[in-house]
Amino acid sequence: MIEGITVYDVLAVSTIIFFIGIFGFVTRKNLISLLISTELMLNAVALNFVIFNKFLYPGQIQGYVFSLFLIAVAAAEVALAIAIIISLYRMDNSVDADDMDTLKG
Amino acid sequence: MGDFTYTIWIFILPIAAFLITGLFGSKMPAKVSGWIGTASITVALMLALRTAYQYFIQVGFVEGHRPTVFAYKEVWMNFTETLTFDMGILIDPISVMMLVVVTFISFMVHVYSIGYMKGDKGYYRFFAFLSLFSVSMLGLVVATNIFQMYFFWELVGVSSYLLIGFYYDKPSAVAAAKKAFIVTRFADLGFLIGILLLSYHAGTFDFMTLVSEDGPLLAQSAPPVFMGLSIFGVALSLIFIGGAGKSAMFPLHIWLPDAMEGPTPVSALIHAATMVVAGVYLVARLFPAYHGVDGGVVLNLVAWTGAISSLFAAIIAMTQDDIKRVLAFSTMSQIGYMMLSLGVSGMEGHHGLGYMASMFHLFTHAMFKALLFLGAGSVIHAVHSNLMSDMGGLHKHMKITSWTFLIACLAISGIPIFSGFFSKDEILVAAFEHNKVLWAIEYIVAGITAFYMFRIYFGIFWGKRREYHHTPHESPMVMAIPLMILAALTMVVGWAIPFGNYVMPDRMAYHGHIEWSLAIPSVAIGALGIFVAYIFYFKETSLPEKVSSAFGQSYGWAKDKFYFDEIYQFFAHKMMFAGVAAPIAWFDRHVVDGFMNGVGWMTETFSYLLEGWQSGKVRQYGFSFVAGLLVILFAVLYLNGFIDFKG
Amino acid sequence: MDILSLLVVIPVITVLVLFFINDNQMVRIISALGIGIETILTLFIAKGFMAERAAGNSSEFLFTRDTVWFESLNIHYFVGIDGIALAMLLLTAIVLLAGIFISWNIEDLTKEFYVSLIILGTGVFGFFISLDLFTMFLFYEVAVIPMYLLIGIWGTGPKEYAAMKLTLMLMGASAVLLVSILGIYYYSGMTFNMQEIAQMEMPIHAQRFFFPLAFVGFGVLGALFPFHTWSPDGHASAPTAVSMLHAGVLMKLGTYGAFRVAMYLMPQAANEYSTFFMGLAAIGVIYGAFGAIRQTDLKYINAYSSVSHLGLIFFGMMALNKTAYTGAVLQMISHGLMTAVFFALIGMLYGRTHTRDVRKMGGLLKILPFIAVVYVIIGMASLGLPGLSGFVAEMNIFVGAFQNPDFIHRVFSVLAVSAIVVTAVYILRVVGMMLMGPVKNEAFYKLPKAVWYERVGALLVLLPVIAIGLAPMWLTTLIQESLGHIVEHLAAYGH
Amino acid sequence: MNNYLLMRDEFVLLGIILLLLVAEIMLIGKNRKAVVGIATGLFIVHTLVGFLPLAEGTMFGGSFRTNHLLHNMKSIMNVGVVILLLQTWTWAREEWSHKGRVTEFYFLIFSTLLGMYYMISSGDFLMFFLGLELASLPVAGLVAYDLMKMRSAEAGVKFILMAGVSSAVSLFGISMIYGISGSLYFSEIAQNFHLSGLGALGLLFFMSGLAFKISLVPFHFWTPDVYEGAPVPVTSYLSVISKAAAVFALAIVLFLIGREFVSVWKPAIYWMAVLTMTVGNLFALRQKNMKRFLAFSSVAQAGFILLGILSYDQMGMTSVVYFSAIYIFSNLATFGVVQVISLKTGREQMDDYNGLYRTNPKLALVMLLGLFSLAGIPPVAGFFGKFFLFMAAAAHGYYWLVIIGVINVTISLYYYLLVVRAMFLRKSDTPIESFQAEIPVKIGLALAVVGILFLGLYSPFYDFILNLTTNI
Repeated sequence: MIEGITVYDVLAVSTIIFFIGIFGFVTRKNLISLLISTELMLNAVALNFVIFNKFLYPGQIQGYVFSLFLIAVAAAEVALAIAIIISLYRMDNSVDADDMDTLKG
Repeated sequence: MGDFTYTIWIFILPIAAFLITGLFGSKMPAKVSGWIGTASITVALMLALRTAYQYFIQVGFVEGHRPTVFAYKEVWMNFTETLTFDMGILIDPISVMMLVVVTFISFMVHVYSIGYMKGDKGYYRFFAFLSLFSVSMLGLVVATNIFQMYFFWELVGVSSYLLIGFYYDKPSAVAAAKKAFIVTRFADLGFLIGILLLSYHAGTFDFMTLVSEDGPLLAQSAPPVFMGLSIFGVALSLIFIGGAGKSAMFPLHIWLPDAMEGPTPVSALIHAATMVVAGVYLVARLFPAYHGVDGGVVLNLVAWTGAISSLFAAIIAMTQDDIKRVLAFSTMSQIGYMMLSLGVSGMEGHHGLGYMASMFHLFTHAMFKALLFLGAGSVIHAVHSNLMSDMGGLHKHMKITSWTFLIACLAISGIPIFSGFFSKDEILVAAFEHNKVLWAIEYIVAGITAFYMFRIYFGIFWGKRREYHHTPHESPMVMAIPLMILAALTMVVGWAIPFGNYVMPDRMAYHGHIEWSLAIPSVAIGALGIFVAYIFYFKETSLPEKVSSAFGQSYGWAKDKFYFDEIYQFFAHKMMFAGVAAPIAWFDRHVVDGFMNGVGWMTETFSYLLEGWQSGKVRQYGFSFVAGLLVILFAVLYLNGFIDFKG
Repeated sequence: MDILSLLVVIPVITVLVLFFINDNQMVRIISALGIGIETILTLFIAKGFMAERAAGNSSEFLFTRDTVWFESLNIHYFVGIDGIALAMLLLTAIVLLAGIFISWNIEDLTKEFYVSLIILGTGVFGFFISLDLFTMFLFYEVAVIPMYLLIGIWGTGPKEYAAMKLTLMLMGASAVLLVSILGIYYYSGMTFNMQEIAQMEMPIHAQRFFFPLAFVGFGVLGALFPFHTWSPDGHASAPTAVSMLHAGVLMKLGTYGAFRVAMYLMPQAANEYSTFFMGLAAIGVIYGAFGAIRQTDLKYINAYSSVSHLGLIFFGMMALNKTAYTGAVLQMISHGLMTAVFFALIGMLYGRTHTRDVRKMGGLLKILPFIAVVYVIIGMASLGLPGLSGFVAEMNIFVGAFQNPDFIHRVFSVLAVSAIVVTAVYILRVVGMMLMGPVKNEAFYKLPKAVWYERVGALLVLLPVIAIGLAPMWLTTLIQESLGHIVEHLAAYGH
Repeated sequence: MNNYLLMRDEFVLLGIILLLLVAEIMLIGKNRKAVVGIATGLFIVHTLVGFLPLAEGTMFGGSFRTNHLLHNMKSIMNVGVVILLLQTWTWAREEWSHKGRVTEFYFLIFSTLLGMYYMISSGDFLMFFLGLELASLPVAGLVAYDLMKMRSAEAGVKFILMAGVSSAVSLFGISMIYGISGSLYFSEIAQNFHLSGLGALGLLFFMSGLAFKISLVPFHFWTPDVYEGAPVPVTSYLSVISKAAAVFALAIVLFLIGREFVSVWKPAIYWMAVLTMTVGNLFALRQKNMKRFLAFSSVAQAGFILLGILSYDQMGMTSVVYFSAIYIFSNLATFGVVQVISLKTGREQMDDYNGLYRTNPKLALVMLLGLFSLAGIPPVAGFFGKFFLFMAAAAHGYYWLVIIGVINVTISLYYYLLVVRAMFLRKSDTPIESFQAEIPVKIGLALAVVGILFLGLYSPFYDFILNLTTNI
């Protein structure tokens, strides 16, 4: 590893990415950008696993294996989400998150 | 001591009569229920007379005083192991005397009613209630303990309610019945609380233990608890209030004039002879206790209530136009006499004169007052109106009623050889020896009594001849005979029965003699009263109007019974109804109910408040998700002490 | 299958049979039959109980039977009755049978009506025979829930509001009760068996916390003072048989429960709270009586009078001595019978005159003699006329209450006793306005006389009232025997 | 060394899924209506097979573990799904006749069920994560099943996005736990996962993922919209099976790794229970749409389940499993009726149910029993379930929580009675006309009613669960 860079610095990066994802989910209007923010969060977490495995427990590979699975699942999820958003778009031809509030109360 | 078990039949017969006429009366022809009622009371009368004969004559004196015999005594219900509520028959001088009086007067009224009530639609119902009343009165009289007395006391109250409200389609009768029951019930509340206090402090209800020297009341001297009275004093005065209510004494008298709404025979039986004397009988029954506890201070209360009631009633009686109301107030006045006489009485020998006089007056008063009422009944029956102004000059048409009425008036005015003289005179003697002021009051009342009695006598039978659309005829024999019997008795009883020999507080024999020094003035004032009435009313004169206007406003007050009805009306309706019941109903509807509905309403509004939270926007869900999680996280961290907000 | 459980099984079988019957008349006959058998069985049990007691078997509960239900949680189906429970069973049987006769003319959804009524009866029977807190609580809720349907579907006036309010308040009370049962369970060594709990001394702090919950939990059903608001609306809107059963029997569930569970199991707390609850009950007595004076609707009058009489029962119980207890139990029976007849009569009157407003009715004594006479007798019984059951019960309570010389107790006792006057006022006001006086409405002359099933229903409940009133000895001894154990138990910890 | 027989249930289910795929291909063109019968029949076989006893043990080095409790949890869920499939018989038939595709429905249902199996019997976070995702993603497909309806698509989007966020947050928690304890296996984590601030954060973040699926309050916002939007069978499936699985998973995982963090997650669950019960009830009061009404009712019921988890001992676990089983049956009864009615008449508002008893009494009775069981009224099973939950909570002295719970029971009784009022008390001039449901649907409803009536009174059921939970 590069000297001088401790686990906390890298961890800080991944946590920041995670909270950017959350912030994105809360503020953005467009459905696709919401999807992007969730993906951002998932990737930040994958990063976390790799960081912990690399820095704290170099001897084992559990972290890496986990992040691999995580990326695979995230992909599946995006595919499904896009499919549903498209079907929504086809019916309502708008992708704005706020006018999808017919179900409320 | 002789076997008195047959006395139970005095009760079984009227109860049987009540059940038969009550349940099957409507199915039988009307007359039959009349016969059944009269037959049962006749047999009861004979049995009562036999009891009196056997008790007073055969048993007589045992070791110098008359014994108390228990014909029956079983536990009816046990409150605790020691405190039991028993039913039984107690035979002692006053209870036997009362047995005779009640059965006799009831017999007379039964016979009279067969004539009076003929053709009335509720005929069987009347006789059923009469039997019920007789049973309850007899039960009250022979009670062995105070709770049994209360048991029958309430039954007497209810039967009087039923009888007063007999003509139930007349709203005034219904109101009168309700008023009678509620006022007496209010007084019974005092009676009941008195009993309950006794139940704890004296530990027993039995009369014999209550009045015995070594009993709980008289043996130890209890500390003063309330207004100088010991707990027993308080209990006894509360019990007296119960008696005063039933005997229509001063503050609780308002129901008696209205009770005249009932049929006249009912007034004769209940509001002349039996029910109204229940209070006097109660005080007589507990007389040793009243005399012993707190040095007899409660007796002063009894005496003064009697005095005030008699004066108050006598004044009002002078002004009334309805003859039955005059007789009602006269009854109240005479009972005031009896209460006073009990109040001034002592225990031993001559001092017991008041007690004996009161009982004797009760005995004689029952006779002549019943006669007066029945006489008034036959007059009303003939003239179909209660008001004296509609009557006059009836002497020619109704000879028997007129003469019997005259005899009764003479008796009540205390004219010698008539029974009233003997009993009232002894009361005046007892009062004179005890308290001059009381004697003076009673002396004046004696005069007023004579005046108002002869006022209605002359008003009904003499005075101006009125033209009657159909000439009034003498009442049929079945109504006239009781009048004659009662009249005969009123003349004979006074001197024939040496009452002192039979009824005394210490149950020893006492041979009183007429105290002429007091008798003459009382006869004089009686005669004066009669004379004034003669002037006023024998011939049609304007003298009564002039005198009453002379009295001016006070006459009006007396005529309206000193507005006591209105005061009670105000107290009952305004205070109790509007003053207490309405706020409670409002409180219940709004505050208590309001609180329950409020809880429901609050949850409803709270849920509408939260509606916005479920906005349907995914972004807001995401925000709530994360924000919620962070709040929980910080709370948990703070709880576990990982972080504190003190910076 | 022991006799007592039969009491629960027979109604259940009746309900199951009813499911397969559709003809209304057949439904009525079957339910009358079922409950008739039930009444006979209750009488048979009573006879057996008396014989057992006569034979000297003085154990606290008879016909006891204990089968394990949830073994790990120590929950047993434990049944048994003592004198009081037996008296309550008799009351329930009579009132239920009378109710079935009175509601003979229900046409709309008759089968559902009788099914719900009998389920309610099952719950009540089960409650009185069970000695295990869990089974008692289960039967208690089974008895409350059918009320919603009974009032909601066949009721009158604001029936939906009244049904919902009644059910919610009673279920809320049972919820509070659940908490106290759990508390009792855990603080007395994990057992629901009442006899064991009574022997076990619960820690005093637990008792102080759970006693009010249990007492109020049951008190709400017994219309204890501040929690009585469901009773006027509920009864006014309920159909006759339902208000008969509810006021007559279900409210006794409340008082019996408060007595059996709250006071018997937590004596120290019962003693500590006794003055407070006695005051509450005394206020309730006066409050109910005054409330009744203002009302013009017959059912409201009777509902408020029930609040007053129930207050008297709580008052009697909280006086904590044997006489007052006997009085309270007697009052439960006598009030049960009286209210049942009252509501039956109101039902009959309403069926004919289609109004319950006292001011509109008048002079009915001439037109409907049977109903009027029974009404007067029951009116007299409820104001405590000697010779009827009301007097016997009230006198026991008042004498019992006066056994405690403490000043506050005396004030409350005088307050409660003074209610006899107020009761007389509103009873006579109704009798005067409704039965006596001139006939206000000409149409009333043509009203039909009482029909056979109405007479049977009314007399069925009227005769016991007179019987208890005239000869109370047999009932008081029965009750006092079973009270002996409880009062000693209470006195041991009491003042 | 890996005894593959341990994964018997999973393999049988996987077999059914593959068979369905093959059947899909084989039956193109021919009448694929038979698929409905085949799928249901196959699943019934699977359930029966599932009842056979299974040995206890672990596989893949502890990453998959099964014992009697887990095994029986799965068979409880199987029974739930069987009843559900029976009830959706007519819906599936119509789905096929209108849109010509029904196998996807069964395919998705079974795969989510498989995911739940893995989630429950997972021994490490990887298996757990895979199970969780496998249980969530196909559900999004199910929710958005009605391609024609806008609502279904909107619900689908909401679900998939929220599921994404929750799994991300949950994984963040898992990564922290991994960071501290250095291993993903629960057994190893249990040794070196000691109370620390970051540990608390990790655990809570992880729990939020499960809280999302059980729809506890701060995380429940998706539930009403998704329940209303999705087709009724899916709603029923979600509220019954997926919630039960998530509850089981939460209970088991907390047992395995939550030992030392008791002072962290107990207060969290305590306040979440209070919030869930209260907010669930408050929202349910106002609902007019039946599906939304039952959604909030299920949210409130989840609050009661937490009482059991809170007591964190054998009795607590038993009461949770017992209550969940009874909850499944009561919900299937109510949802079954809603499903049949909305399918036949398309009416889902509460006022449409006015006078239901007069037109079709049997349906109304089933609904009545289901509602009474949810409300916890004796003699139906719900009463026993609720009572034992309260007993478990009271055993640990949570009297104030029991009081709040008890108040909420009363509030819940109010809105359950609103439905009873509509059905029995109210009359309406356009009631739901009386109709006869198909045989399988009737059987489904009958099974649910039998479960409600006898599970409570029949005490050996409770004892059976009790000795299951001896070793978790």
